[in-house]
Amino acid sequence: MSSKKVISLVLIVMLMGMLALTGCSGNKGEAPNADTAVGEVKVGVLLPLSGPVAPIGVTSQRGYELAVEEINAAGGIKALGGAKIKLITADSRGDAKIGMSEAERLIQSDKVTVMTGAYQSAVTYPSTQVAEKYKIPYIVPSAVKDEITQRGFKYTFRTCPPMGWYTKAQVDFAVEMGKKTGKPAKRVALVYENTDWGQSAATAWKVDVPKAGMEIVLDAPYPATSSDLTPVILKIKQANPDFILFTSYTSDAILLTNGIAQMKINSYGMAGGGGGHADPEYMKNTGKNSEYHYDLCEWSTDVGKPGVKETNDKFKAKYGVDMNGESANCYASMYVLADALERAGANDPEKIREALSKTNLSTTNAMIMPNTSVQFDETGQNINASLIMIQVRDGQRVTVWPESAKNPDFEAVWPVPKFEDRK
Amino acid sequence: MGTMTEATINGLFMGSLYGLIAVGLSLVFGVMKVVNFAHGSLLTICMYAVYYLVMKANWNSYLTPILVVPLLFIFGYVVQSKIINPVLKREFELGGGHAVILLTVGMMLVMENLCLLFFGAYYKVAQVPISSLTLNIGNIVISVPRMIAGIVSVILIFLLYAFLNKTDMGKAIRATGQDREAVRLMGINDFKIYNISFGICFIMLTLAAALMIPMYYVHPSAGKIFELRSFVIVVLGGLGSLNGAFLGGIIIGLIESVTAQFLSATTAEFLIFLVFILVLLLKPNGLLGKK
Amino acid sequence: MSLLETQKLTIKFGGLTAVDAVDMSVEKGEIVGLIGPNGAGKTTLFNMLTGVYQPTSGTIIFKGGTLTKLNPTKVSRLGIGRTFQIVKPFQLMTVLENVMIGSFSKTNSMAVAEKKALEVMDFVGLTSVKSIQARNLTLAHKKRIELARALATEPELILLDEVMAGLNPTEVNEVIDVIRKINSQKKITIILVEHVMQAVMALSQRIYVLNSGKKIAEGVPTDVANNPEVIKAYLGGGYTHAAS
Amino acid sequence: MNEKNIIAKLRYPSYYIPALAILILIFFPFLTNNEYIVQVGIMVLLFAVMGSGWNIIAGFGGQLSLGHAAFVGIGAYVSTLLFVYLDLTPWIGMLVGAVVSAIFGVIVGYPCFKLKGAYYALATIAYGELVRIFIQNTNQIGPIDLKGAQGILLPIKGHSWFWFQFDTKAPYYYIALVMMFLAILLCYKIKNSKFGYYLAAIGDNQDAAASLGVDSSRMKVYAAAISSFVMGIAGTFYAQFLLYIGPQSLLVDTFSTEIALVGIIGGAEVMGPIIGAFLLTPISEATRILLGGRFIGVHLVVYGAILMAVITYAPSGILPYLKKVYYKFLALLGDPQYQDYRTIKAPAKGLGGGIK
Repeated sequence: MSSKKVISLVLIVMLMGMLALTGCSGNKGEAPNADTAVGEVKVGVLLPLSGPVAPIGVTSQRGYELAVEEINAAGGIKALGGAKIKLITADSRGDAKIGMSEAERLIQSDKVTVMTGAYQSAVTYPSTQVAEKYKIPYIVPSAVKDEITQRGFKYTFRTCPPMGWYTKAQVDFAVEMGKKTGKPAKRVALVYENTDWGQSAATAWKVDVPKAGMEIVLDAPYPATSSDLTPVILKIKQANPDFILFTSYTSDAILLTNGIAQMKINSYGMAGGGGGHADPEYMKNTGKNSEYHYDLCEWSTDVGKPGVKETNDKFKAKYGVDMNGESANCYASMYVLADALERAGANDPEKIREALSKTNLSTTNAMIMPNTSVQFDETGQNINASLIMIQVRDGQRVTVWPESAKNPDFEAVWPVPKFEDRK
Repeated sequence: MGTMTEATINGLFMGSLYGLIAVGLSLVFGVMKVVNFAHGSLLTICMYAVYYLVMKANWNSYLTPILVVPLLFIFGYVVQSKIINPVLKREFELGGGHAVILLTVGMMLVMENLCLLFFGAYYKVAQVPISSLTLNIGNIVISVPRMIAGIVSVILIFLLYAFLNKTDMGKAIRATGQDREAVRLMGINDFKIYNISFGICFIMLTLAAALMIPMYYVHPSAGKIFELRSFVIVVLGGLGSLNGAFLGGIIIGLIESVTAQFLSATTAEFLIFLVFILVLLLKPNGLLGKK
Repeated sequence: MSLLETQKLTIKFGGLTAVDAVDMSVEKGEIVGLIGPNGAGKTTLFNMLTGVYQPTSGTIIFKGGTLTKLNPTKVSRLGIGRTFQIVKPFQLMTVLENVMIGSFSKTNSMAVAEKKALEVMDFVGLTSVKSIQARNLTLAHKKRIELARALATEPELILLDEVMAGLNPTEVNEVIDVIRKINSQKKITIILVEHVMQAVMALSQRIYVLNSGKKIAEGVPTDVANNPEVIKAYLGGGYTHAAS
Repeated sequence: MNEKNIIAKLRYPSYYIPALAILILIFFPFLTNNEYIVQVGIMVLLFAVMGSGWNIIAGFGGQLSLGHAAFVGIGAYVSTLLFVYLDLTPWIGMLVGAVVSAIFGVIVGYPCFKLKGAYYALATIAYGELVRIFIQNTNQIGPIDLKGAQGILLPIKGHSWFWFQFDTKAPYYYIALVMMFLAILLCYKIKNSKFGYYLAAIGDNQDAAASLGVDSSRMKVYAAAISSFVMGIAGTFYAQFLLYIGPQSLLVDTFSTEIALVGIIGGAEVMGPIIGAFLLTPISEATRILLGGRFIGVHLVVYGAILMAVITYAPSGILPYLKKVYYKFLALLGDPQYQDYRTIKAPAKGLGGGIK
């Protein structure tokens, strides 16, 4: 066969492929990303809906869904004539390159006027850059990487605290408990998965822990997809720490917690930092083993704020599980957006950005979060974002710290009872 | 010192479990010279089968093989005869190649993602009473399900070894691995032997799954984590060699456990692949493999 | 000086001595037969001559230089071609492409290689199937492809490993003609391993007989056929029996 | 052929259809206002380039590599580090990255090539994983900040050809298009040369090839160097296009598998990976758009099923079948040269016709 024929053949296939693509794109009009559909605000949602982090992606999506349902049922965005918010969800597969490509598609093909997501920092970091390029506001409700708001971006708004605040709060908590009970933690173990998230937590811990006068006795990164975490558990046992800090995804958090209980490794306390430790799957799969575990997170069902119980009941009725930090973050961020849309008075990315940057929200259901208001600084960081420490008590996540948000029925147990002494 | 002992014991137990998982891969390679890239996803399927029997029907995990083994043996038999054999036949005719490897890559993609579709991306852990049982000797703590898994794995590998060496069927399987043509001249249907071997691979995986369920989570990609280990193990021990798979399993289990103890779990992961590539380059037939 | 000479050529696999101190020499232009019962070490000897196996001891001298320690690629480049007992054509290539791989050993040009390949194919009678994939051809054709491929490398010596096994009598006669033609027209020296005795006897000028790795006889065909040791090696059946 | 002749021949479908296709390819960015569509086009072209690079070693040479993402990654990391630290234009970084990638290809390739079949495939998985684990856990090499698992976000240096950064997708598209045509040309030259024939011989039967004087190791090393050079080029483009590189997306085994699938499903001919990319990338995008979020992982089920079907029923890839259909189509359109194909039965097959 001559090369000419082969080339011609290939070209025809390309032609058909390209035409098919052009055909399925649908939106080919000149319209900019504004007022594409009257009475509808399209919000692009980027989440990891497949791959190992998919459970958290699904949880997050539920948070968005519930908020949008409520907002729409309450008459939509009144300033836009009762426009309904419409979520357009895209799957990042937890992969940065797909996340970027999907952000591109949401903006270009689906003409969303505002974006939100993408749970993982590794996906949020590059995908916010896409949004910045197209001047589409991007609300980040749960990605904690510090650098996300340190790039001088104008269109990125983060409602949750950055990583640095988490690690600092964990250390502050330990110091405070030590003072309160006279049993200060001196020896700290750092246990974290070795991707982006765990590594940035470790970097911050290594600054905060020594600063608080504690000693790092163990620095144990591990691959998130390990078949056996017993070696890590044995290392913890050998290091004999007073306080163990975790940054884990769901699967590894389960294996670690069960393993530690089985090996009966006792310490004053163990604290996760959201992620796997905050996943309902984690509680379901560790049972009694996670009792007395601490977890630093954004939210809990017993946060002493109005609306929390009602919202959680609604959530539980709909999905069969309690809300968690991720779903609450996403839920609240939709109310922040709704507020901005009301003030923007137009479904236009530039005006929405404008309104978001002037946010000073202290009402609506956005306040199910422990913070008292939402305000963004010039980098787009919510300066009032706050964190709570929960402790698992009788299989429930109970807020024990800080004083302002704590559940009045419970006191933090520090040091936690030895495994041998538990029933 | 205590932790060192614990790490070694854990390495040995995990190692024999790895060996049990890898032994099916090695058997399939030994008999039909095919590296099965779907091995991990087959394990995932077995794990789901065991998990649902434990959670929905309240079976004891260690009893599930009674029902699951025959079912999955038949499944393996059918997959081999209907899907793999036609391609294998062509590969034999043309003299070696990649077709079957790629076929198993396709199977892996299909099965792993079908699990995702049907069972969702959730982690499932069967917390049964035995899960948190431990044995204390001095200050050494041994997890009971792990110990059971380790010891039973050794027994099962030994039983498979005995089966292949003592029974007529076993001898036929080994003979097929050595010389397909000769076996066919003796009136044995070589492709039937392949079906049975693949079925046996499934039996071993099901048994491994039953041992793992009390201590490990199920997830669509759970098997994949063990699959990469299995590749390393069978190459280390010698592709096609059963005692090699066992030895390889123990070595990898120990490397993993002890390196993670002294250095870090990430170094252990790196080291495992380094050992893998070194063995491939320096001794591709493995430690116990035949030329 | 002989074209090819082996001195005390020996190879051991583990405890087994597959070829034991074999001396042989082949003169330029000869056709030499190599016979012996199954497992006598004939193919192993070929594999040593072509660099597939390295001898445990002994030397191979080709055109005055030693071949020991060379790999098959280098041996081929020195001018020794071969065919395989179990045919190994390039299954997914056409016949022409198969033969071109051989002719590329002396040229880098596509056009020259193709011309050369077509010539050789004409010589061995493959022209009619030149555009067919090797995998779709009969055994007789595949054996000829191997012959043509080896010829296309323009060797001085060619080792034929059972090129007639499995062929019917008509095909055998055709191959005998081709081999004669190769020897007479192209002046290529030939060593052939063959079980088809009538062919060996008809073609060979001299014959070596191996049994259990040892050389047990050598000489002209009639002498060898009547050698009592050879007859014993073939269980007293003579060559007519072995030819079956 | 003179100009007049070409124009005269354009009345035949076998000439005007490809001409039309080339025109559409060239003007594609102007046919849609949707940059996302152009982006998909770019990804198609990029996969075509990567598939072609993979094809040189795996398709032509029969050495199944399942770790080719490592070479893309090395090209991307080298050019990015040069770009970030030395302000070197990616155009030069691209060449440096490709050369480093080629050197790496030779270093890992040379010992691996002694392995046959499945062993080689396993070794490629192993070095792919080693590169990933190494980069993922290395934050710093001397003064160079590798950023480990975090990945590197490329700084935006302004929109210019010098910095390989543009505010629209069209320039990326044209660079990728040129890259694809160069890759096709390279593969065509290789395929129709002694080198290409030798590679096919090695892939088919290494012992037989050796008996004909083919130096397998040397040929494979050449092929590995060329193949990883192409991957390195693609890697630089990838980095500049997405402005982000990280071990979790660039060096994972699924990326390697995707690259290999493009070549396998298309077929081991020059145009195989091109067809593969034009088929598979849109499938991936379409399933994600149509089903994404609802039926997770569906596209991989589809990929796997296609792969299994191709291996079972069309081991030479889909290209020969498409050719048959295309020629029939040309015959129906009345092209005199193709009238024979009205009744053709078996697809044409030739040198190294695919998976064995």
